[in-house]
Amino acid sequence: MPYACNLGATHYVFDDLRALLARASPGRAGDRLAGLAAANDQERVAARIALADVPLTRFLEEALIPYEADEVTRLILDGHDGEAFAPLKAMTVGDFRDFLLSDEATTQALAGIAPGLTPEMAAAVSKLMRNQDLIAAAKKISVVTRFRTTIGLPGRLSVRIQPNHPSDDLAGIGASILDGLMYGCGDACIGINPATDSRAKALLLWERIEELRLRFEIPVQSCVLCHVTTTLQVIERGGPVDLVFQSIAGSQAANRSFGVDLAMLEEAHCAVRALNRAPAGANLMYFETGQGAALSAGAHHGVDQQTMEARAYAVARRYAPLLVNTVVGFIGPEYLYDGKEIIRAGLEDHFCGKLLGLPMGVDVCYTNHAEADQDDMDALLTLLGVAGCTYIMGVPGADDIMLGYQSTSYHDALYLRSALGLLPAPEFEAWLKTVGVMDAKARVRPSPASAARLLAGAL
Amino acid sequence: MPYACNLGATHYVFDDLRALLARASPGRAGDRLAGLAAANDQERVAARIALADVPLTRFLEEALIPYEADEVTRLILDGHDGEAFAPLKAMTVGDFRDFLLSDEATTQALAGIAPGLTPEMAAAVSKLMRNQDLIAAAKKISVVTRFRTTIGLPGRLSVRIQPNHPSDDLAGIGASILDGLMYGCGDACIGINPATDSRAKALLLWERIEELRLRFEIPVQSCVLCHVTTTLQVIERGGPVDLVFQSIAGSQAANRSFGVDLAMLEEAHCAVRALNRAPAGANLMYFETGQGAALSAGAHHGVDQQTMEARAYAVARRYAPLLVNTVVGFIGPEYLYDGKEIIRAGLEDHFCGKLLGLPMGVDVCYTNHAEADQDDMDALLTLLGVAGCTYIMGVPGADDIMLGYQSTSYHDALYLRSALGLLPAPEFEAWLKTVGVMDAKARVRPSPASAARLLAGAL
Amino acid sequence: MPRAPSDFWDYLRDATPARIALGRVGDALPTRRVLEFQLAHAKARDAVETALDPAPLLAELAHWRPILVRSQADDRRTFLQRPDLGRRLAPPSAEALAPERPGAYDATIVIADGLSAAAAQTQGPPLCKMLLATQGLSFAPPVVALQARVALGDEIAARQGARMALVLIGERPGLSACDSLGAYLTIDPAPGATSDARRNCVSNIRPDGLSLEDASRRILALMFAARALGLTGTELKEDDALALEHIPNGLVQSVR
Amino acid sequence: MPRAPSDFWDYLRDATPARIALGRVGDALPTRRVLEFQLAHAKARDAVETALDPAPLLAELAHWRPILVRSQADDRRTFLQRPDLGRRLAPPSAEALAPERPGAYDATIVIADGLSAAAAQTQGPPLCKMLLATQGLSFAPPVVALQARVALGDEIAARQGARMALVLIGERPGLSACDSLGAYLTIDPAPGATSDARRNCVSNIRPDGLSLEDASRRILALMFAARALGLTGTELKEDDALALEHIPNGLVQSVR
Ligand code: B12
Ligand code: B12
Repeated sequence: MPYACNLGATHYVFDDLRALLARASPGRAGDRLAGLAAANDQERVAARIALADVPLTRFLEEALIPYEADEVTRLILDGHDGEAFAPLKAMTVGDFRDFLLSDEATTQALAGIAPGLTPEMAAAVSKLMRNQDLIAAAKKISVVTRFRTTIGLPGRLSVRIQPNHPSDDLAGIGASILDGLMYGCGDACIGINPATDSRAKALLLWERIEELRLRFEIPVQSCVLCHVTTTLQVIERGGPVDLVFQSIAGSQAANRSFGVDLAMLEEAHCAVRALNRAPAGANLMYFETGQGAALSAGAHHGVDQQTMEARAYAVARRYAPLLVNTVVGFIGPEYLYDGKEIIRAGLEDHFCGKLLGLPMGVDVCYTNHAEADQDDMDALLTLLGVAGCTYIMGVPGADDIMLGYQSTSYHDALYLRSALGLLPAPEFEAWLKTVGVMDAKARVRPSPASAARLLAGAL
Repeated sequence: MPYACNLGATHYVFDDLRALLARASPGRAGDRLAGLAAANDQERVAARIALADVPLTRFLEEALIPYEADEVTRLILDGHDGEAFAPLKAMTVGDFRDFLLSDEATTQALAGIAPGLTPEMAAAVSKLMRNQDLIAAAKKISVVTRFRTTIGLPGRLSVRIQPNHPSDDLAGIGASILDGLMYGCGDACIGINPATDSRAKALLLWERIEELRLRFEIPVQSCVLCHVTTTLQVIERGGPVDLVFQSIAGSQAANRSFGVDLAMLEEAHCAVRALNRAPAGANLMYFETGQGAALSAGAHHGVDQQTMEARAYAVARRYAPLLVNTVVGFIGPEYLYDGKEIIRAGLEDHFCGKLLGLPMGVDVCYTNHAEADQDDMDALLTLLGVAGCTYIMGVPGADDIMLGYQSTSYHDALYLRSALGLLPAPEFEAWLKTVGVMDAKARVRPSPASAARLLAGAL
Repeated sequence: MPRAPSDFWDYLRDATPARIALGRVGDALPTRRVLEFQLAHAKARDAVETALDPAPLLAELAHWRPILVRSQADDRRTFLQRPDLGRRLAPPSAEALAPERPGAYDATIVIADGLSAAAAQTQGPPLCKMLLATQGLSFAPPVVALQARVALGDEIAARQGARMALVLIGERPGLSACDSLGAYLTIDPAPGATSDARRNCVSNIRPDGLSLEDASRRILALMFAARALGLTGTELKEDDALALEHIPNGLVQSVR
Repeated sequence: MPRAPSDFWDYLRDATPARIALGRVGDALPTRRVLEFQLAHAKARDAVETALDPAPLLAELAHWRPILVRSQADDRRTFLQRPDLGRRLAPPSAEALAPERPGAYDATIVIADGLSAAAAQTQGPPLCKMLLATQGLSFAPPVVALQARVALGDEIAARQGARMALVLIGERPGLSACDSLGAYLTIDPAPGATSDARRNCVSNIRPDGLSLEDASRRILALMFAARALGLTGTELKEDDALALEHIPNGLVQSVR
């Protein structure tokens, strides 16, 4: 169905919802690469004006990727909760933005509508929102998940320790973990990206985290971010797997390019649940997403990259994950060109993910081929803190020596927590105080004794 | 004196402190225009490494603009407070950054050193600071000023109402003021930029604000931002002048191009004090600054624009102003090219101004010839909120219909206050509650009755 | 009689073209307003890029034998990034302005694109003609200047032997007006070295701002006063200019 | 014996090249660390821009009659912004690869600049030579590819009649290593349509990461297994490859 808008003498027509959404998106490299971006600012505004008038129900009628051809579309439409959607039934996309920012959209109301939202609705409304809207609305949304720590409580910010090593050296990884703990990080999870995709190595890494966790009685959960098929093999071999990780994307074909499908994720979810390592009702999955992945795999079906990203969240929420994060600047300038595009995308992803009910974290990051630097990351990091981001990465010195990119450092986490008065997850906070890493004023100022104790344990 | 740094095989030499500071500055249009910027990133880092090792005392020895030729230099050096400087005497610029971010640099300690700092020291250290450092350090600094409202208290954010009109129409300006009051703005001041530079018109405008203030008993101060010579004439004619405004810059020649000098500012300060409109000890001046002004006037003496800007703060602080703000994106892309440069400069200016003891506000803004948009402004606005910015502008719909640029709107002020839990100045907060513009939860939600009352008064 | 609340909002809205009474959703602007703003922004950005078409200007001023000049900024990109170049005449243009003895004329009028070609295009010719028609001031042939900054007028006036430079220049486009003209008057300009403090400015000349009539009266008052007193800038106030006796009488009356 | 605290920090620092034990000022990094980081960033950015010099590579591999090809991305800027072009052979290069019957070789090795010319330049030739020297696998003439992405290997292999594409490609430069090589193995590639899930990857090949010896053993294990099983990708695990019997014996031992 075509959509149209007149601006003065110019008549803009958008062939279908896909085209309309793409043209309405703020400018970014991936959409330009895909030939989907608006030709100029006026066309972009025209698309937004037309989009503002589209009824939300339209998104239930016009699938962006055909139902028959794509299991993600089927997941979205079959899983749609009509009852939760009821309060929004009469709204256009423009109304929806107004609602989200209104006083009626309380934390509770927003939690109520989440199951009634499709990712396309979230993506659409985000395109009408300024950065401040994305922050203000996200701030109101609360998504709380649990394993050994409780993640996403108001006033809290969790951090994943990401202690990677280019040859998966156990001592090296252990040293990075200890360093991170001493900065009060780790309450989201301790998650290692292994350089090799070997289940033998993955098993060793999992055992290493388990051992540390037990030795110091740290309330934390472990993850090794190998391919889900590898993790399944580790589980089969009795590995101490807390969280199953997988990169996911917004179409069946894109997931296939990652070597996964919904059934496989389901299988993994069941397998890890069967390990019974977590309290009842705990969340057991960890997903990563990122704008551009589907396009890079040629699996975007003419849909803009931000909408594709939101569709990945529909995949994620099916498995009630403990953690989801967008690796926003990770893939590179081919998809998000510079600091400005990364900042915008980070806020969009965070907002859309939370709106859909996910515990959203953001890997605030950039690569060395992008036009970005630490100043841009400081900006995005701070904005996400204000927006109530669930968790961020903690990488030693912000430099991931294995993945070749810059993320947030342990220091960045300290900065953000103190600039905004945020605390770690409560269980982890208690632990930090017990071991003397956190002082009575809840500042991370490890006493020499505590440092010595932790470090001695490491040797 | 030359400064040097070796990076691998390359030997970098910087002829003097001016060159060193300029090359160490983050990239920006004005410095490129002036031929002062580093040629590439490596040279920039080399300059920073060399700068980090420069003792702070060096800035007392090597004037960037000759003492004999420039009254601003004389003001800086003659007014330097050696006692306040004592704790910093042994520090290099690099040490100084470390100190500023350390736990020793408490609010009190920072207040103590302010008179011992020259603007060049502030500019120098800011060049070694990331955006997050600029935020974290500024956040710790408290500068409180007073007239009818108390400005700069922790947890507060004030707003200037900027109700400009292209033909200075009194009814139009009055309508914009009322609109602003209804959004809880105005506690910094009500400040009109007149389109004409006529003292007759300025007088009328001042009387208009006075009348509104008295009618509604608003704790607010008035300002008409004409040239100081015009304001002096209005004062002579008995106009109800609360604040004397003037644009200032960082060199004698640049101030001359603005038609002012230190003596003239002194005269104005005395004249307005003599009006006795303010409680004893109140602050009576309002200054605006902005990176690029000196260069645009050919009065930068080969000094980079950010350092020139900091020198303007030395001028400002001599007159104990109630308000100072940098119009950061106002002058245009000739000096700050895009959103990234504007964001960086805004944080630098805010930090340097506060460090030097000024009640810094920021005109978070951009022009239509710059590469920037509302998303960039949302970012800068939010970052400044976290950094503890004293006040921002409130322009109807963010669109200044007379000055031709986009600043922050009344809505933006609401956003920022609620995103960060900030309140207006206490006297103004009390007034807002009395008139029913603010509800019991301190949210700006004017009751219909209060709106009607205020508006009726306007007719 | 007290008005109903909605009337008040209407009253406010009618009182000014400023974006007041926009409404709210929570703390934010309603969607419609956000989109209006974005459209205005897109248009204003286009306005910056628009080029001045000198032909109609030259045609309209043909009677006064206008001269077309360019600054050293070759194109719009350069103009925006190199204000220094926008303040200097391109060598061929400098030559085109036959050097005259200093004081040959009281003034020269320069219509300059500045940051808004639309302002120069629409407001420039009528205002220029109103001024040129004034009795009692001698004018050099008017100049149309491309990619020009205010200070370009200094060099033009010096070359034309005009004592005063009056530059009618496109002010930067705002969201609500893309065609606002500024008039900058400078006496005895020193090319390359005139301080802005030595200029007077009459700003916001456009239908919704200062009318052409009002603007021309103010400008002329300033010009007469400037010639009489030998100064422009912060020392010359519009109020005093309008009060000065030497100014043709009808002029003053109609301003106040 | 308990160690003194400073020893602990040294221990930590020695355990990994990661930036740990950096110290703190308040919550922040000390100035020295901030500047070190910025210098590393400036260098890494330069590394991205550096071009591969094919001459020494071609010379070193002369014995195997290497072929130089380019992708459709003409220069570095284009390469960075158009990954699609980096995945397609420029027409002259396509022609230079004389079409061979499918299955003419077991594999072809492509040394590709990718995001780090330095990695291809330094790690590429020795690793390539170790692999080419392997008994039991037949190799097409090796290819040096400029402005290349991983998927460019698919088209190269297809044209060369090689069943497997092994692309040795410069991984994006990080702050601590600018010369890290990744090896991507794909069996029966479908040019323009190979899913990444159908590839195997051996990553972080460089002195501080995976040594050349270790890398070549892992890659060869994967290649033998791939040929035997007719598959690469998520279904082929390194562990299983290393355990497979068909792999020359010495190889496996030395990996585990
Ligand atoms: C960028 C990147 C990604 C991006 C790729 C998107 C893109 N368009 O570039 C994203 C985030 C999507 C990604 C996803 C995954 N990645 Co990855 N990725 C990288 C990274 C950081 C850089 C790659 C690079 O510079 N390539 C060079 C450029 C020039 O080549 P290119 O043609 O532009 O890029 C292609 C390849 O990089 C390829 N690719 C990317 N990741 C992977 C992983 C595998 C197993 C394969 C076969 C291909 C592949 O996708 C790109 C597009 O075709 C490397 C780490 C490193 N230091 O190199 C890890 C790395 C290659 N990825 C890895 C893994 C495990 C994955 C995942 C399987 C994780 C998961 N559990 O789902 C997924 C799925 C990969 C797939 N099958 O597509 C591992 C591989 C380990 C191994 N030895 O097998 C690495 C080494 C990192 C790690 N240790 O965790 N990845
Ligand atoms: C940009 C600007 C500035 C910038 C100029 C820096 C720069 N390099 O561009 C800054 C912030 C420094 C500035 C300062 C002041 N400005 Co101013 N400024 C403007 C603005 C918004 C745009 C001008 C424009 O687009 N010019 C067109 C471009 C193409 O020309 P340009 O050659 O690039 O720019 C030159 C002129 O704009 C000139 N200029 C700028 N402001 C002023 C003011 C006066 C009185 C003069 C003579 C010249 C002048 O400086 C520029 C460099 O030479 C106008 C408002 C408007 N809507 O136009 C007000 C405006 C011209 N400024 C105004 C005023 C009052 C001032 C100040 C005197 C304020 C004060 N109390 O100190 C100071 C000092 C001016 C001076 N003597 O230099 C008034 C003038 C009122 C009047 N009728 O006299 C205006 C109309 C705004 C207002 N109503 O408040 N200004």
